[in-house]
Amino acid sequence: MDFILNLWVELGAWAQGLLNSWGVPEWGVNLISDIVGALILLIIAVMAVIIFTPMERKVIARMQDRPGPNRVWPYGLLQALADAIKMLTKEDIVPRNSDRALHMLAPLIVAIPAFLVFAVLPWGPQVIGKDLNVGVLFIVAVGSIHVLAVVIAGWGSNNKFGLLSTFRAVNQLLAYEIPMVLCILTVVLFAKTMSTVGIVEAQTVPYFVVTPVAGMIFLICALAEANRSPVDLLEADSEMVAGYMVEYSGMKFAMFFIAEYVNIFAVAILTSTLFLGGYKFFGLEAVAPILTPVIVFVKAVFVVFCMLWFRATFPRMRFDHLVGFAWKFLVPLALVNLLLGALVVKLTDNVWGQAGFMLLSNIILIAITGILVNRIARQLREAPAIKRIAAVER
Amino acid sequence: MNFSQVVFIILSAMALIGAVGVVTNRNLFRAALFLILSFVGVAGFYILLEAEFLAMVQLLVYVGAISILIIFAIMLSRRIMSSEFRASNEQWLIALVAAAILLGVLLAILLQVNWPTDPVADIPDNLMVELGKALVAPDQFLLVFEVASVLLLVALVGAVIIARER
Amino acid sequence: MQVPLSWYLVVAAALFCIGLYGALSRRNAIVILMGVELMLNSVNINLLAFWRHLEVAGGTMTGQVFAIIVITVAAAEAAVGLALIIAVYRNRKTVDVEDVDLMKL
Amino acid sequence: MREFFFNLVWLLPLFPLLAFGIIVLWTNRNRLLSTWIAWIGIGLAWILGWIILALTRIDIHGLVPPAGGYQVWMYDIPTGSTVLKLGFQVDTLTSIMLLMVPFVCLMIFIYSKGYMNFGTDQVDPRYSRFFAYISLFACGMLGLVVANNFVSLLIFWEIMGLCSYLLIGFWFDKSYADPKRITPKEAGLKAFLTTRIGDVIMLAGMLLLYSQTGTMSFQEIFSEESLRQLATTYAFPGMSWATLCALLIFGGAVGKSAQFPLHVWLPDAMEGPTPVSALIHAATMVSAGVYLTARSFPLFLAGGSEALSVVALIGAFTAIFSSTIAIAQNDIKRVLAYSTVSQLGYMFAALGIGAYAAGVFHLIMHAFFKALLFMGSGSVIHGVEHGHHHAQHGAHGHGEEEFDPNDMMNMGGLLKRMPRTGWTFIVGALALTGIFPFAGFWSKDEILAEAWNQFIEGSGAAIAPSLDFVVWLLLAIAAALTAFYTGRQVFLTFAGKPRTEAAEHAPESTGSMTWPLIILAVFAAFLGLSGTPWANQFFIMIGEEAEFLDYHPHHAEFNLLVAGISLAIAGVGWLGAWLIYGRKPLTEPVDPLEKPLGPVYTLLKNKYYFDELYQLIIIRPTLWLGKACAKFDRVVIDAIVNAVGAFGRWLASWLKQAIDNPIVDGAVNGVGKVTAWCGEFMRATQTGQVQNYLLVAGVTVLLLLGLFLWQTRDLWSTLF
Repeated sequence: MDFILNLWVELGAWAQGLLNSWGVPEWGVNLISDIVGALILLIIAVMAVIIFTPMERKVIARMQDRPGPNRVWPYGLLQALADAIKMLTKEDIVPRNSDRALHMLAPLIVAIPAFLVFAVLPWGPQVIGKDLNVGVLFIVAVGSIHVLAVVIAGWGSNNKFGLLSTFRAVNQLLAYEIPMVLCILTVVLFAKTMSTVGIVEAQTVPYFVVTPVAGMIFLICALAEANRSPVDLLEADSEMVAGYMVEYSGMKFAMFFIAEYVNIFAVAILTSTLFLGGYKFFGLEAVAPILTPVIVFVKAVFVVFCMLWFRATFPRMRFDHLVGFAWKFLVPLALVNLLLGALVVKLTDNVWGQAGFMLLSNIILIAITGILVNRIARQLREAPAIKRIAAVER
Repeated sequence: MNFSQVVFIILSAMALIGAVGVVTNRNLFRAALFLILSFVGVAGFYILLEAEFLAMVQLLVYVGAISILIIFAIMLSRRIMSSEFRASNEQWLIALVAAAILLGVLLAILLQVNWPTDPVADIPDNLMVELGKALVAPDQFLLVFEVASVLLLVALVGAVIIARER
Repeated sequence: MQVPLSWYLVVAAALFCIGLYGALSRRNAIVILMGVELMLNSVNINLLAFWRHLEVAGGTMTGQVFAIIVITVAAAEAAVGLALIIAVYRNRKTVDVEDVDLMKL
Repeated sequence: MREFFFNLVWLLPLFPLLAFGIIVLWTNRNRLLSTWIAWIGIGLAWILGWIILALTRIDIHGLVPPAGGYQVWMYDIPTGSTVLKLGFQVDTLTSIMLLMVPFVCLMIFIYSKGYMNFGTDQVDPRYSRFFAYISLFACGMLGLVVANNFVSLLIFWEIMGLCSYLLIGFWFDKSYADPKRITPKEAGLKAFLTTRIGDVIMLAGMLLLYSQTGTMSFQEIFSEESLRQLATTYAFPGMSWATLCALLIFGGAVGKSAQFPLHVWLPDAMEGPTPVSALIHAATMVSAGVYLTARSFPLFLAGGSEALSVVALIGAFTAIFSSTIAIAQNDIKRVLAYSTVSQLGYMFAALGIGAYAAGVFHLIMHAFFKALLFMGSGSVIHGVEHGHHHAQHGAHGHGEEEFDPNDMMNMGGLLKRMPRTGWTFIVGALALTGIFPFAGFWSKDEILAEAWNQFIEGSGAAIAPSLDFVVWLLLAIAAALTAFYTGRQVFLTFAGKPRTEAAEHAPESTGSMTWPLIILAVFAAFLGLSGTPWANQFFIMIGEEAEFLDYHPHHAEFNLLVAGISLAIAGVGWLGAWLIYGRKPLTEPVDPLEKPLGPVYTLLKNKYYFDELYQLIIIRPTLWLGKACAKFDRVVIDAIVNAVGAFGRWLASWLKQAIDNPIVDGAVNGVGKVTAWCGEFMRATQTGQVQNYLLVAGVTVLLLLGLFLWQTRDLWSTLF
């Protein structure tokens, strides 16, 4: 029974023991187990695509009151496979006098961060690729490579829209990275560690409850980083016809496609890890460690559902509004929140006390922010149009 | 010749090839990419040196920010990347010789001294805590820390002022 | 963890010299900037290598701290330098340092 | 609690100083604001001062000078080998002074608002400046009182001198019709220079003390052993260092307190505004001399009977001498000035005969009633001036001649016109003349009794009993004269009928002038009870200071005989005054004493011709010497100088021809050419290419590195 209950750890131990018994040297055992673990994570990540594409389509469709894909048996659940086949069978085009090497390089690079992130995302107390003591920082750092991929792609495909979306990418991704890091810092402040497992363990109260402000900002920034609608300004069809992916087709496009969904999955798991208590669920993880991956997955699905919800609800933003929003609203708010967190941590060491104070201060912060935004908005509304535009430009 | 040494050799190959690419490549964009390659190699060095924090910071700052900035600048000043652009100036040969001599001298010294091969001690497991304390302890690096932050602020403002359209 | 200290130093020296050559020989300001960044990186390698091999015994953090400071300075330098380059390009339509010699009589 | 407030003592001079700074720098445009700032500054000082006084009085243990005293060291000035420690202190003498100084200052500050015609059309153009000056003065006086060493004492002393000069000459633009009358400007100059003589002497004394003891702090100088050493070592045969220093310091006191040889400046100081006369030249500054003598009384004791006799005799002589002058003065303020001089003489005499507590007692009492008297006279003058204006407006045209509102001959019958001023003035007069039970009675009687007792017993006396008798006699006569001229003043001013229409129309002064009068009158009337022979607070607080160096003054018990004598004397004085001036008030402005006394009267009226004497024996020779020097200068020195100059010019022209043109210019031009040529040559290296410079720098570094390595080649190979 116990074996069943924390099956995953036992399995790992058993496999290593087996290898040892075969007389494989220590470093070999480590190497093999690392490789196997990496493969498993890779497969899980790729599975995400197969799970989330139908889910996205179905959910959006339901929200828009239409059936959605329903041809591919059953209920169009295998739509993803159909898409994959379609893509693989497409022709592979490289535009003339574009930088060929870069054009080829981009899809590879874009996959790297998406998959690397999984190395530190915890599925359970021991069920994790590698519990770095700088795990969160690792996630952020690796995530910043994504920008690079976009830039290379946009540059490599010799295309105006590609270049434009590259500019946009640099603007938007860098802009939204900052409030995101600030929110993660707030969480780290409370958890007193950067290791993802440590953060999960520290969450007797889910941090989304402790600091809703940080949670919301983080979610928004996560959307922007994964450039999902409504903030998918890099590939906004209506403006820049798929942006940096405009020249890509077939397998290379598939790489981008996979990377995007893996990104979403990763972001979802990250959000649940940082703010929703990760693999914890009211002590269930202690009772049945076997269930921890399920818990994480469910939470991730919930987050993804929220993202789709946003997408179905909000219209796309204008780009200057988007960047302005990041610099003029999110960054100051996140900074203030970080300061509050520091104060609260100084104030008391008791977890519940911290939670209470922080929640209180966050509510007050939200109230003040609402009032300010309301007033400014009214002023803008009452100002003559030309001044309004100027204000927006500013 | 053990595992980490193999890794080291790979990493140093990355770093050096990247660096050479930076200084030799005529295509600015590719030069920037080579720069990133070199940075990543350096980050790998840091991991080998068990300074994960620094490695991550290296990735975040250099790969994520500085290189992107450089690429941005390259794209903004695109016209200059025409292929008839002469990459090197007249003194490149002297520069090469000077750099080579410097390398020779440095290597001469390095190989003279018999450096310790193995690190003297293991890393304390509360490395981050130590680092954080060291950064803000008044008797250690508080002043440096603050000065660096002020420097960043000034650089920020200065950059904005300089690059603003008039 | 059996990489000798001297290896790091050699690689750092090489990196430094390459960066120096780049900074000295290229005409494009951006490449010069990149060369400088390379030099800074080599310095960082040295700092951390010495920290790991010689300093950790003392339990102090000087190497890491100074590496961080160097990174900070590098970031500031990149920002200002690129801003300068952009400004120069905007005014002179060139980033060739050989053309930027108004100070010469 | 106690230590807390004692440590704050340095705030006392600071408050008025801040007021001064604020007024001068910022608020001198706004009169009301300046007034309030000055009031607040001195008010705070007053509150703090009385708190300290109360705390001292509660428990005087360890606070009795010279041994005691709570020291607050502020800063050290390194002077070569020794360190000059400056600071403040609280001891009983200080706190007794704090009873008087800030309060009287406050009263006079309030009084000044009215006197300077605040809010009327004749408001003084330099109103704010006036308040700034008196605030600065208050700073000086308070600092002097709380200083614990001679250096800071001297500093504050000089600050007061400066303020005195500024304030006497406050109306420096005023000038009079008759050239003989002294103008404020000249008066200020006179006061400053006269006191300067004393100050120089005092400075010499201080320096001698420093050279002998190596310290400036009171506590160390007045310590038993240093005094013994001073008393037993001899400056030159027959005079110990103690005596010498004591006499020199007394010289300073003489100058400041306008004692006999240097008394001439004080009456002329009355040219200043009356509040100034009341504040500086009656209550506080002039008593600084007495305070200094009291402060360094142990030194005088160590100086032995020589020093003390000098003090006593000068004091007593001044007392009677100036009271005689006061008889024949018509200027109401000058009368008071001379009476001030004589009262100060009383104090010095008291100190001289070793009646230490009595002297300080009289100092405090005198401050109160003399301030009262001066302010009263000021109020009178003010009223008469206004009456004069009113009369001018009433009857146009005539009477544009020089009108002197200070002249008592122009007054009379003012008691009905200005009752408050009148009655308070009379109270002050009674206190001054020592009528029972007013303040003056107790203090003056204390002095006389001390003198008498010491004469009778002759034991434990500081000076020879015979001298004691002389002092007693002089003081007694002086008391009679005091009563006489005070009575004369009262009768001439307030009794009878107005002799001018100015006096007829004189209005009562405003509240801000009369209320301080009333308050001070209360004090002048009853404060004396604090010093009754049965429970003499002053003796309790500072009596022990005199018990020093084997000198034990026994507190003089109440002596009915002496008290009776002095009362009788005062009564005689009043009676005479009444007989001559009061019985039938004179109608025409001529003094009835003029005919009977004849030449004596003129002698007195001209102050024994002291000014003329000084003019003759000091100023004239000085001027002559100056002229002679000037002549010598013109005739001889100038010739030499011109000759030298001519030679120089000739030499210069020759040098120019011979050397400058060919050699120097050539060299300069050559240098210029060479520089220009070098510049041309070096320009080539300035390519303006950043990278060139960088390369050069790099190569240089490389070379230096190589050099360094070559030099340390054996060192770095042995590293690790």
